[in-house]
Amino acid sequence: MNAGDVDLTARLGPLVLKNPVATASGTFGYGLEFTDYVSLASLGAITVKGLSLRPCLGNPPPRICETDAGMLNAIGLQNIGVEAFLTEKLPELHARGATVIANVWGDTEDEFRSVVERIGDDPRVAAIELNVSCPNVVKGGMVFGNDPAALGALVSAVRPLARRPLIVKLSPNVTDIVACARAAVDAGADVLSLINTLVGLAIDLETREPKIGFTTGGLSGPAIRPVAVRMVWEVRRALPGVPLFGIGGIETAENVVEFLIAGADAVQVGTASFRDPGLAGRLVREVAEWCARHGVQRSSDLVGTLKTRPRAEHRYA
Amino acid sequence: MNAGDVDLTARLGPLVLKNPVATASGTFGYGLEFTDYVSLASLGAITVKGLSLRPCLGNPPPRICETDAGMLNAIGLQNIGVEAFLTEKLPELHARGATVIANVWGDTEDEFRSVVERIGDDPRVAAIELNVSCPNVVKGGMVFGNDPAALGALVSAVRPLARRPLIVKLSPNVTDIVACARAAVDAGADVLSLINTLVGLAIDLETREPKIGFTTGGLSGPAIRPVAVRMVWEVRRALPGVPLFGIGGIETAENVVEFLIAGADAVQVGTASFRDPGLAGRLVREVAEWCARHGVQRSSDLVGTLKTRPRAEHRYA
Amino acid sequence: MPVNETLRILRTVRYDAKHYSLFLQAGRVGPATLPGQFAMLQAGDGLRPYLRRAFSVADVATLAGVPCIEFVVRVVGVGTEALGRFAEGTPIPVLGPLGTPFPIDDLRVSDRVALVAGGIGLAPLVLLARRLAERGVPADLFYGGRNESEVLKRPDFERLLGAPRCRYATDDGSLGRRGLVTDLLQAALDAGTTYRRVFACGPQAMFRTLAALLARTGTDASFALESEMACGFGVCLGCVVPGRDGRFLTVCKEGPCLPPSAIDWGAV
Amino acid sequence: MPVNETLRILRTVRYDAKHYSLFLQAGRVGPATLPGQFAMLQAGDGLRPYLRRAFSVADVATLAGVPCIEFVVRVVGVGTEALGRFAEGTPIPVLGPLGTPFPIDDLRVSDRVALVAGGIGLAPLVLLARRLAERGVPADLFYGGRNESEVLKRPDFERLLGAPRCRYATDDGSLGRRGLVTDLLQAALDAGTTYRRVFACGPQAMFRTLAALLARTGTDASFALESEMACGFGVCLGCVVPGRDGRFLTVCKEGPCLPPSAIDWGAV
Ligand SMILES: Cc1cc2nc3c(=O)[nH]c(=O)nc-3n(C[C@H](O)[C@H](O)[C@H](O)COP(=O)(O)OP(=O)(O)OC[C@H]3O[C@@H](n4cnc5c(N)ncnc54)[C@H](O)[C@@H]3O)c2cc1C
Ligand SMILES: Cc1cc2nc3c(=O)[nH]c(=O)nc-3n(C[C@H](O)[C@H](O)[C@H](O)COP(=O)(O)OP(=O)(O)OC[C@H]3O[C@@H](n4cnc5c(N)ncnc54)[C@H](O)[C@@H]3O)c2cc1C
Ligand SMILES: Cc1cc2nc3c(=O)[nH]c(=O)nc-3n(C[C@H](O)[C@H](O)[C@H](O)COP(=O)(O)O)c2cc1C
Ligand SMILES: Cc1cc2nc3c(=O)[nH]c(=O)nc-3n(C[C@H](O)[C@H](O)[C@H](O)COP(=O)(O)O)c2cc1C
Ligand code: FES
Ligand code: FES
Repeated sequence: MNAGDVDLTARLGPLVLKNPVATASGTFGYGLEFTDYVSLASLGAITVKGLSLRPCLGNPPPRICETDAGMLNAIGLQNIGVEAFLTEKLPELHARGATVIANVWGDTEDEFRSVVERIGDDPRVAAIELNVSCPNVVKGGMVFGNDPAALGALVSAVRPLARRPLIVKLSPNVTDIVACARAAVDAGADVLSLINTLVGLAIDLETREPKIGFTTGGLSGPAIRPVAVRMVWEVRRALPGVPLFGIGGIETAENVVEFLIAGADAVQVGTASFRDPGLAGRLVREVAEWCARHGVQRSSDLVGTLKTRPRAEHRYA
Repeated sequence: MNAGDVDLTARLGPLVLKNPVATASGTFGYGLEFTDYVSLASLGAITVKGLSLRPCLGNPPPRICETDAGMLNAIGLQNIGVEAFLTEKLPELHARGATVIANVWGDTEDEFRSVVERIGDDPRVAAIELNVSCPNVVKGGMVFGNDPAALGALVSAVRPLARRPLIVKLSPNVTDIVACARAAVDAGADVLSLINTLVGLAIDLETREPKIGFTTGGLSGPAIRPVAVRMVWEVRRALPGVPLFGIGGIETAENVVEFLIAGADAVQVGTASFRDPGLAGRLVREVAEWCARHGVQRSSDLVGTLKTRPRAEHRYA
Repeated sequence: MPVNETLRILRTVRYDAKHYSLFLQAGRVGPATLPGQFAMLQAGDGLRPYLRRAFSVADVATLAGVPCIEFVVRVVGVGTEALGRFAEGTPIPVLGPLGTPFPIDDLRVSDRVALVAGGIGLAPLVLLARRLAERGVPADLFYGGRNESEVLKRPDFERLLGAPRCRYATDDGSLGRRGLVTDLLQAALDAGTTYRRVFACGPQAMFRTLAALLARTGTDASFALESEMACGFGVCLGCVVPGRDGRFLTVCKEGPCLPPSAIDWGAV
Repeated sequence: MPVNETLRILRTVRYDAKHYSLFLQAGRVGPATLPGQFAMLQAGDGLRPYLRRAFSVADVATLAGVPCIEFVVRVVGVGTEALGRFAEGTPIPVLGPLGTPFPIDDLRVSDRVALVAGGIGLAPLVLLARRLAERGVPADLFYGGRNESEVLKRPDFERLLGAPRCRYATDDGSLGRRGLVTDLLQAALDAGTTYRRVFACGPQAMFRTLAALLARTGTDASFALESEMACGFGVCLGCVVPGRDGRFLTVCKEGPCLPPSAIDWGAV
């Protein structure tokens, strides 16, 4: 089989992507910064930086630091605002053939509703992704993301206004990811994205200050991949019919395949795009090659095929 | 100042250690396996493999796999049982001058109580550490560790029987680590250890099976350090009087100092002892050297000295 | 238009235990680079360092006839350590040229400018000196370092600018004047020299003093700033400095070369 | 008593793209090693690979007069890849010798033993062949590989054991018989040869076939097993195989050399 013969289509409920390799919010700018390195049209989708109703200035620096096999960030959701995005960025994204996911957030339920309303049924937006899980805000996301009831309430409030497919992006900083997933789905989410960053802290020993101005930051990169794969698998097992984006530490085609087998219908490449801005484009080809090498005709045939063994209870001597 | 002049004493409530570098349960065997590489008496403490009432056989292999900057394990708490430990291992540990922490677990509250009772007031055991957080069991630990109420009930049940200082080791797989910490302390824990492993999954793409026989495993190593440091800081801030062991991805003296600054009174070295069995002993010296270089007379002066800045709310343009 | 390419190491020249020059094939990055721009270099394919590191393009020249880019590096951590240990021929992923260069297009031979370097801040000034020399714009160098051996690439500066135009300050007085580089510039200004523009690169403390000094004299300036970077091309928003207008400026895109007047030094 | 020391690379000899021998200074590990024991090697100080990797000590000898330990390595992933790329002189942290060796103390010159190697499983058999030869115990080698070029260290085996005692099987018939190494042994047993003990190292499938074969003939045996290891010295309990008695055996401490009868092959 040739890589060209592999059907890469990824179906996530109402959202159909040409392939399962998308990019993650906050790691791909507004997409247009990447046109030198990758053809936007070749990607499954691009998710843009989290948009709020008004332009947001973000947190005072330092905002990022490297950690082992990853990084911490507390950008504070700096963005140009939904209005500027729709008028200044979206037309060119559309012209370039990009499948655009608009990641959105608010400090309050009202703000969430207003951003979603502003996008309306704009067909140039393939889907809306609610970021209920950004850990870098004082009020806002955190409150919704880590409590199934609050999360359900938020999604219920937004759902009627969302006239595009609705993705809810979950926080991994919870005891029970399945409860959060269920709350979001019961409230009307079409697709779930998991995971956002884990909350972490790193300290500058000389100043005894956090390396991140906000004190804590979101941990991303290869370090978190096993946690992300586990959560995708847990949600897939509990809610087999729910379409999922897998996110967390993806760097290689093998990583993409691992998420698909765990139960993700598609993935989003995050931090690794900083290391190599051309990565996502290359992964599309490499996933096809992996499938061809392994005789997999449709990449969607991989989804959720993890074979688990029964778990034994403790045996004593 | 010379390294020899630094006072390394670590005071954790009723538990006083000669220095803040201990070893973590499950990564240091029963201690005696390390005598070729480190003088046990030179360490702050050694924590032995989790002991149960009866010898436990553990999980079928594969039990471990490497991940980026860490590893997954699901040993299934294989151990020789508390009886064999007390009669076959403890005498030699004691003769060698080791400060011994007995990590214990049970499938039920009754089993927890019985192990703790069996240890009684044996003065050769410096402290008892309850593992309420091992994620690799079907019943048992998990249930207690991730729910503050269940955790509090367990600690309350065990506390009256514990005649040695009582440490409770917390699971990081929770939404609110402070709630768990508070429940344990309210129920009578003298000291808290944090963190145990994060639950993760890694997949063998060729077989489409989990790389770990138990499906999921506990993620340890440098990958989890930022999460551990954050949780230590959160608990320290919320419960400033509670003595803490910091655990998670410690490899260098700088890592030890980072945990101390975040709020740990002492640390436990885990997975890194597999990489280098002599590490913990070297860290004792290197922490002293770090303190000397930085004019820190007592390593305990570092504890909880993180200087945080006020967190700003979102500012909009 | 930045290029994402892999360039081989042509040579590594060590100055001392902490400093070296790294010569890479010029690739497409070299010819496209303007003074003050930088590149993101990946040191190895491992996890430590994980992210690319930012380095000013110090010079674009030839090495034994082969077109090359030069980086001058101070070892401060894993990335700068690793980059200095690679063998000749090792392929290094390079993304560049990046960022806003020093503004020099409007300068004429009748203008006189100052180059102010503190420590490793010399790096972007070599290529700047070269371009100014090519265009005949007279430039005075003020270069401060800890001691004589930490003053790097002196022959290049003196060849490009003329030795009399190069003044040095060292902490221990081992070269030039004992003291700070900003004292040197102050002295020159006090002596009545006026500069059409001051180009500077160095540590935070130097920038602060210099910003105050230049604000007083109303001298136009461009500072090549640094900050921790994850991407280098404006998408992570990690590298920002607080601007005068309350907004944050990306050092990688709006900078690294920024007028000091654009920055809120009180908030840095 | 294992030693935790750092030994320098003396030489790396490549056989083909996937196989090489790594010669380290013997240190204190070398002289202490018995056949069948292994060492844990750290490949670099980075995070990938993170844990040490286990390798049988293939031989303890001298290289240009310098005492050395030899490892024969097949490249399968990051660790084996990295170890093969280091320059001569690179210091490698080594923990060893580890584990239970092949049982040979009771063997006499009147005994005859068999060495069975599958693929990279040749590694521990070289030192074994050397010690057996030193003690005059006659040993037949049965060695199976994919093709001739994957049959490694043939000259060593033939010098130590005598060429006529060395029999080969390859998948493609390019050396010796076409087929499996277990077929070779089967043929020898069928021809009436009896062995006091069979020493074997190879892939899981070979072990399984061999275990069944030897159980049928009631032949005593010792298998040098492999499994994923985190520590190598009995503390992580990660490397276990299911034992006949329902317990789990640590491959690193109770093994790697174990009698096949101790293992529950149905549960492996
Ligand atoms: C636009 C730009 C141009 C630069 N040009 C050069 C150059 O020409 N030559 C040169 O030697 N260095 C230059 N730097 C600095 C260089 O990027 C850092 O020294 C390097 O990233 C440190 O990497 P590391 O892995 O060795 O150290 P790390 O282990 O990452 O860090 C070690 C220490 O350096 C600090 N640090 C890390 N990154 C930076 C940074 N970007 N700026 C300031 N401090 C930092 C860290 O906070 C830490 O305290 C430049 C930086 C920028 C942003
Ligand atoms: C006691 C013992 C002795 C050994 N002796 C030798 C030897 O002399 N020469 C040699 O080339 N190899 C030997 N091995 C195997 C060697 O340890 C592995 O090939 C090595 O760990 C793989 O590391 P890696 O980083 O290259 O691959 P990884 O990226 O870690 O793994 C690549 C693949 O190899 C598998 N693998 C990893 N470790 C092992 C293992 N220990 N056994 C089997 N499969 C594994 C993984 O599951 C994965 O599928 C020995 C193993 C043991 C336990
Ligand atoms: C610098 C940075 C900024 C981010 N900003 C956002 C954001 O605005 N909205 C959001 O939903 N997720 C954001 N994320 C989270 C990522 O989309 C992704 O979920 C996370 O980084 C895990 O994936 P990774 O390990 O591949 O990076 C951000 C991550 C990083 C590193
Ligand atoms: C192989 C292995 C076995 C472990 N067994 C136990 C155990 O029996 N009881 C326990 O409380 N923690 C156990 N742990 C958790 C460690 O004690 C420690 O909390 C965790 O590994 C994080 O620290 P690290 O990153 O330094 O390894 C085990 C960890 C590993 C890697
Ligand atoms: S470094 Fe990423 S925006 Fe500047
Ligand atoms: S490898 Fe750790 S016990 Fe065997």
